[in-house]
Amino acid sequence: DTTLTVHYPMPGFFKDVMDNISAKFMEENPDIHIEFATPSANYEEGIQLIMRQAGTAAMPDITFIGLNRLRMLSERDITVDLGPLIEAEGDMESLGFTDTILNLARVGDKQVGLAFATSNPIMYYNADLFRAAGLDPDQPPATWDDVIAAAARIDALGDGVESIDFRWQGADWMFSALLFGAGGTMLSEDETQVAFDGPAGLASFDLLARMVNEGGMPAFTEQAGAQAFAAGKVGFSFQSTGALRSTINAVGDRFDLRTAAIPRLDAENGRLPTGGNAVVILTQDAEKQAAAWRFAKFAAGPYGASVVVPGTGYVPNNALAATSPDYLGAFYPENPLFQAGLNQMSLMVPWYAFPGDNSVRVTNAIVDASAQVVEGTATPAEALQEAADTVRRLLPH
Amino acid sequence: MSRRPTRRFSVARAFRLAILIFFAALFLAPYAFMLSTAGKPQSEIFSATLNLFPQTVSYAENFARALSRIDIGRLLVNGVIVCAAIFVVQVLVAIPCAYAMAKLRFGAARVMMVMVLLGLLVPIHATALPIYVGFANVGLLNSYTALVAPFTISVFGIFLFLQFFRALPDDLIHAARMDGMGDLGIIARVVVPNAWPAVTAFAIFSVVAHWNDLYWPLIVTSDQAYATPPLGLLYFRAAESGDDYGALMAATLMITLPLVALFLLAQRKFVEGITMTGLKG
Amino acid sequence: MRSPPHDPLLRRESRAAQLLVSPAALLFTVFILIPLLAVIAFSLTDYQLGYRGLRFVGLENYAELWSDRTFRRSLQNTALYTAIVAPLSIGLALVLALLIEAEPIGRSFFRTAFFLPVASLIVAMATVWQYLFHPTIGPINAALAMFGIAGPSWLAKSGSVLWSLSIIGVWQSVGFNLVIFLAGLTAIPRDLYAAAEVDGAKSALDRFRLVTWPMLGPTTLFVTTISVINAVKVFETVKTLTEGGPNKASEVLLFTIYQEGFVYLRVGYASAMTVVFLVILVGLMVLQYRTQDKGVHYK
Amino acid sequence: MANTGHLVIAGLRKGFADTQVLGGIDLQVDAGEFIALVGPSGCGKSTLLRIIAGLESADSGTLTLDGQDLTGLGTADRNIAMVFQSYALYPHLTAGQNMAVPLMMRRLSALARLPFVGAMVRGRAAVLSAIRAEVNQMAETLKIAHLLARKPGQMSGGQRQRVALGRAMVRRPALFLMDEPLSNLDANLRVHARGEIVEMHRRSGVPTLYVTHDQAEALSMADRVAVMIGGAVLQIAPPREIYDNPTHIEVARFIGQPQINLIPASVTGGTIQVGAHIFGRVSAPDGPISLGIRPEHLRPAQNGLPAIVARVEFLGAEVVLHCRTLSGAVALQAQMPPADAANWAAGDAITLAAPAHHILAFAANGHRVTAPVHHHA
Amino acid sequence: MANTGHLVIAGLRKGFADTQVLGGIDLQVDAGEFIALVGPSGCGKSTLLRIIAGLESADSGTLTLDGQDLTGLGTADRNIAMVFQSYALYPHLTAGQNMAVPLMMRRLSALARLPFVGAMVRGRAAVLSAIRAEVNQMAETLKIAHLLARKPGQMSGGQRQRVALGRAMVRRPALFLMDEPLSNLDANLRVHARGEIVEMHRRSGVPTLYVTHDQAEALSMADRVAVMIGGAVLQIAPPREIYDNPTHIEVARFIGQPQINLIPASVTGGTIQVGAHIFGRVSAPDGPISLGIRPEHLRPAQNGLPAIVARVEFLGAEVVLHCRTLSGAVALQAQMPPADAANWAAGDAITLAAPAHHILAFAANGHRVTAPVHHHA
Ligand SMILES: Nc1ncnc2c1ncn2[C@@H]1O[C@H](COP(=O)(O)OP(=O)(O)OP(=O)(O)O)[C@@H](O)[C@H]1O
Ligand SMILES: Nc1ncnc2c1ncn2[C@@H]1O[C@H](COP(=O)(O)OP(=O)(O)OP(=O)(O)O)[C@@H](O)[C@H]1O
Ligand SMILES: [Mg+2]
Ligand SMILES: [Mg+2]
Repeated sequence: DTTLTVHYPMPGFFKDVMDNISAKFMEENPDIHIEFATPSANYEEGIQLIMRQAGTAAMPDITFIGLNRLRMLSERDITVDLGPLIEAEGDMESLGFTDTILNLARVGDKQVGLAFATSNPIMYYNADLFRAAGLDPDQPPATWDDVIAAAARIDALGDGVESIDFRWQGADWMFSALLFGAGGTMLSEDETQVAFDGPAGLASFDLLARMVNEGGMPAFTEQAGAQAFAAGKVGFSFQSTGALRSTINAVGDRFDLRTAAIPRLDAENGRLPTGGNAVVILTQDAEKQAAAWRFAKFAAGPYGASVVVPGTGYVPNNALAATSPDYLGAFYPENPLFQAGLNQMSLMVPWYAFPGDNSVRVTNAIVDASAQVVEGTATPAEALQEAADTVRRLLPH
Repeated sequence: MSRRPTRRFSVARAFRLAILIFFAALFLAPYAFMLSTAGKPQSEIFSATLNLFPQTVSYAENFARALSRIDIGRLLVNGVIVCAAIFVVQVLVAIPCAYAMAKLRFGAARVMMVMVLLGLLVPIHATALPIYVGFANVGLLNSYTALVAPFTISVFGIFLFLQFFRALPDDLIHAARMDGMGDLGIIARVVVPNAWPAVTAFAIFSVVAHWNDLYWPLIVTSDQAYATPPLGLLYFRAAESGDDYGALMAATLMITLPLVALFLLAQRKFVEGITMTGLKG
Repeated sequence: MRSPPHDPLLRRESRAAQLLVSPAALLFTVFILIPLLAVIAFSLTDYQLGYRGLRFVGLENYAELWSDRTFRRSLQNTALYTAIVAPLSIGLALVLALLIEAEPIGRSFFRTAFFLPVASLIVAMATVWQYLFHPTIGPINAALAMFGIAGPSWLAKSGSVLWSLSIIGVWQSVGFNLVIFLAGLTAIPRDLYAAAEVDGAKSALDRFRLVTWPMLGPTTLFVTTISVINAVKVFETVKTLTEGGPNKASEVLLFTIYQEGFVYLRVGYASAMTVVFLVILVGLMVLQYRTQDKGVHYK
Repeated sequence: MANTGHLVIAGLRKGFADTQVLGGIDLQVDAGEFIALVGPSGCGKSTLLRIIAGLESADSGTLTLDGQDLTGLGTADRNIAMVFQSYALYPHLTAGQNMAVPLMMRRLSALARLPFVGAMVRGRAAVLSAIRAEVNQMAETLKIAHLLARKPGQMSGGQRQRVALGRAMVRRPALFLMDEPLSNLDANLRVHARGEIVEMHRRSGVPTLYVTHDQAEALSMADRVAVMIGGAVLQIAPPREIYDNPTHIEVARFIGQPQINLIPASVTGGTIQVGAHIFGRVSAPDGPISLGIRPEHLRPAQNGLPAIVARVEFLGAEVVLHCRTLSGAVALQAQMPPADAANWAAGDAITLAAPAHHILAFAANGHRVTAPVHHHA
Repeated sequence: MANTGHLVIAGLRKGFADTQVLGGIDLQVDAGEFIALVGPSGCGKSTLLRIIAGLESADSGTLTLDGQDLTGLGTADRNIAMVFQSYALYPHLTAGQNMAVPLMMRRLSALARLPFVGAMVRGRAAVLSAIRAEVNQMAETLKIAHLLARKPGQMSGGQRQRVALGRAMVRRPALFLMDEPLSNLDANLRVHARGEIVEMHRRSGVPTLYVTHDQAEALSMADRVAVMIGGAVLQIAPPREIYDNPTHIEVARFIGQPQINLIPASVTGGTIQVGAHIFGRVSAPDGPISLGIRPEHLRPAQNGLPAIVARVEFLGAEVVLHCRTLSGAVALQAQMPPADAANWAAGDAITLAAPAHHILAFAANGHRVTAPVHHHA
């Protein structure tokens, strides 16, 4: 018998899902026993833990790493390259792992992991507040200008009602949503030059500033925003589809929750970042590796997806799961809130992972710049300039 | 201040009491909300109206949910094991050391004093990295040893006992010697039995500090089997993505309660201990 | 106390003492001294967690600290936080201790009420505070709204976040100071108050100035020392509530060190910060003992 | 002198929780008088002093000083100074500052006493220099001028005691209260300090109520001695009177060192019998009686009370013969110059007698039997 | 009795940091003897006792007990018991347990003393019950049987003192050391306790070295008194000898209460002159001399030293006349029974004299002038 220690982040989203998957997996593979390490609160803490424990006895056998942090692990050579295993497996496509999907967890030419849960940013809105503000909840705004106009009307309701909760805190992901949506990129093609300080970046920050100035968006901490939205006190919330299930739970029947596509500044070329994580194998023990590979395939495979999607709100990362009636075929029609994310799948591009040792700092620099914009302590141009300067210093030379 | 406080009513007294009650209410407010939230259903918590008393009393539901989501029993047991082990070893190490420093003459006394003063300034945060690296190298991560070992030396404890022992009359030690006791005998039979106030005061400090410590357990444990109360709570908080406040508060209540009870039990001795240890200056 | 080496009594005593001290000395060496030296050693390298090798870089890390805006910000924030929390928690504790001491009833109730925050799990209480501080649905702003005041976005604005954390900090540390002050007050001889009254100190303020305050000198010094050290060591609330944000407005020393060491994984650099942090603490202590020599009267 | 000081205490009662400490005290301190209040530990002496000082309030009874009713007057408003057993000097102030405190409190306004603001109050400097001058003068008188800059921690017990005295005297109160001010000094110093306090009292003329539990102190210092036992003043009289004519057996027992010999006896038809021994005659009703004889009056005599010498205690100037009556029931102490005692050793049989006028008889209720005792010896 | 106890101290020296505390002490305590060691505070009495007990080590000199050299022997191994001024009772143990401690430590093996394991050691119960019996018996002797279950905090000073005595006595040591065991008691109790300690010493026969700074205690209790001043034993002799024939002016000054009168005088050709007054004759070399006269020997006389009465101090059994010579330079105290002093009041002129054989002369170096003084009066 083999025992695998599995570590995962964000138990808020994944605890039930993981319990479910591991139970089913152990049922199908009675020779393998799954044990969970204490989950980490978020992707950053998850990767820290793995880095700290790398090479020690405490290191788990399998972990789930944020898609933008795979590069860090890979550069430090902590993970097992799945390439040979995939090769041995032969036909991955039949299991639902298309090349696009495998690509999400590939760094360079190394297959670091298998994408487990993927998400994209969507718009959540409070239909009751829409109605109160004289807006039509069935016609959600499709452009950012419309969003800001609607937000201004919701903000005018008073009585502690806020307009927008745009989840710029914590990571650069929602900034990417604006930047990619405006057709921009983080760095130049060869990854030597900063590119987010171009027009697309400026437009993104300008938009953020308009949300505050024209749309009346307040400064929220991450949790305060979520709570206020759940309390029915916020009109719009822009964040990952991954939070859908927990939002639904938190809202209960307090108000009429709706979702819609997130607008893009450039409707033509705009793309959206892929959030989520990939299952990564860490163990160097051959026997454990074999078992881990079975678990990785299972978790990232159609059954996993069929649990993850309804359990969280993530979009299916497995082609088979999305369509097969065995898995999610019947789910989407019955759960319209989940469709916003599904519909945007074609727009998903990888969450950009910065090269070098300082990638966490780089993302923090961008978050700090966003904070300055939201607080109005710097103009969008200044904030962007400062972030770009900082990032330039932090990139490997 | 000067006179023995009188029980008679006076304006000054009413004023004093009013201030005290006001501040006490302020200080207890978070607990009031904790208590009230632990009894509220989800729908009442995130409402914008200020209500201390739950409309629908849901203590049972919230406690049940908290108990089903995290293994509170395990957390409490771990907390007790870790705190007890730390405390016992700290006392076993600190008392002989403080006794020797207070009552015996030896060459290294000055060095020890400098070490104690230095040690008082070094928080675990400062030395966590190397200790972590060391523990990782010997494979001690995820063990009670890892949780306990770095705290077995309590410089603060030595300092506190030192102050206390200095106040013990030399004659008492001399009498014990004349009665035929060795140093260990003196410690066990004379010093410790008379050091209870100091031990109690130290117990409160030690247990409060380690029961509540988040930093170190967060670093050295990833196995839930060794989770201490704050880790469990942190995990629970994350697991509920900060939303299930009712259950969260119920869990918080269950984890806070033992310590509050401990303090209530020991508070008189505690204040006495502080008074007698010369901790006051 | 020089001991002539031939003195058998002193030799015996000294041997016994060394034996008794040795467990403490050993543990001190293993868990404080060696790690401390290791931190100093690390601070001279570019050691990174996750990588195996390391390189000696001399004082490079310290040089980088000098120009690190985050670190400077963190120093400023820590200083400000300490400057708010230490005096407030000492002052409030003293006032409350005097009131409790003067009041015959409810002593253990008040003592417990104010000490409770000290004994409570700060992670847990942080959750409560986060709720209390919530800008739209939190009780504090709701209460303020009743007086027609629009409450701030406590934890989310750089202008208010440090103050919010300070409120929690004061709430958390008053009880400890209070208990120590209570102990100090009980040790003041009653006769001195009687003498002060006989000498014509009519008002409570006179008696406070003539007796209480000077007699509490050593206590105040101790409380100040502990309060300052604890304020400089603020970490838990920042970690659980703000993660140093927004825009580094609540970045404090220990959090920055933690961030560098365990998040950015730059152990060498974090070690350099740690060394600076310790130097600051030692500096504060030396300062404290200087003032003690001047201002405090021991009997 | 402006301070005449005339304290009248009438019917003062005070109880704590469950015990009655003072059970109706009547006491008068006349202008210029020095009264020593003695009594065993715990009899309520300090409590009485604290009530007079206004530090404690009485349950009932009246207190007047120079005709003014003190009830309801705060401590600071009574013109009374007090010296404490612990001296209660402010440890953080120098001797000079300690002595200046009562003057500053009285002569400077609350505003002028504030740390920084005070310096700007008009006339403050003049007041301060006057105070300084008075303190210096008082220090000269008490011979502690050289100590003015020292803090209490740097002074010996005797020096502290003098500073405490100085602090009390410097403001010329209407009444002095002293609560065992010498009990923390060693024996030689104590004897010396007694003389100084008496001298100082004579010079200042301030009436003084002096509490002590040392009867030698009371006898040697006071104009009148008040003996307080069990919350009541049993006798108040000049020292010799108290010593020679105690009106109560408790007073006799408390005053005198070595203690008075108290011999249980019985009266039958006017004849006093101690055990089988016919002791003498007294005109008192039949019943038990106690005979009090001070050790220095008990002498070996041909025809006295038979006893056995148990121990000969040499004290330098005197020798005390510790004896027991033949039955062993009564211990007797006879004190005499060494020369007179040279013949006695432990185990000797002895007969002891005293001059009749030195024999005090006390009835069973403790009161003195006024009729004279006729001694057979 | 098995414990003969014969302590010989020779050439003992001890210094701390910068001060020489004991400067060569020679002292011998013979079997069954009770020696009182007196001296002013800080003269090194406690230090000497601590060295004998092995709590402190000497710089040089030898210590033997019953012929056995004590150097290098640990405190626990010396068969010596000590009673401390503070009693040093274990506050957490009852009186009975306190008294049992020294026996348990000596009679039970280390193993048998362990908390749980100990109970399983064979024979432990028997030893314990023997100890209990001995403690009870000792308690009977000291009349503290009813206190055995009380803790020190629940006892009065006198009771504690007896328990401390019991703890020291119960193990029948070869030598008793007592460091001012009575100084924490009040005067009456102290007098009483003196008798008890002497009695106990007589019964047990254990040689005792008793430290006190109270000369009355020393005189009344000891077989011999050793006066220690400035780190040296100036005289060791029976009480009367010490009192009547001090060999050194410091001994004379230290012993006797009220203190001996020391009158500075000068000798010229055998004639003693005090100021202008021709006092008497002595066969001593010319130069300054001090005349020592105890207050009880100084009496009003026709032809004595002229003086002025400054104060009449009434002490009950005696009166002390505080006088000053006409020049004011010398203070004189004369002690007499009240009857003899009845005629004197402050301000009176008086002439004082003493019997010649009670006048002690001391040379400038402090040593006694052995030649007798012939008084002119
Ligand atoms: N505040 C108080 N509460 C209760 N009892 C008190 C209080 N103050 C004094 N007593 C009691 O009153 C009695 C008299 O106390 P007081 O101090 O007046 O005695 P004293 O004659 O001064 O004794 P001593 O000679 O020991 O100083 C004692 O039995 C004491 O225990
Ligand atoms: N450990 C020590 N270090 C330095 N000096 C000491 C020490 N112990 C005692 N002394 C000094 O030695 C001298 C003698 O002290 P000791 O206690 O023997 O005096 P003592 O005769 O017992 O006095 P007392 O009658 O006050 O008890 C004192 O001056 C004291 O200050
Ligand atoms: Mg008193
Ligand atoms: Mg001594």
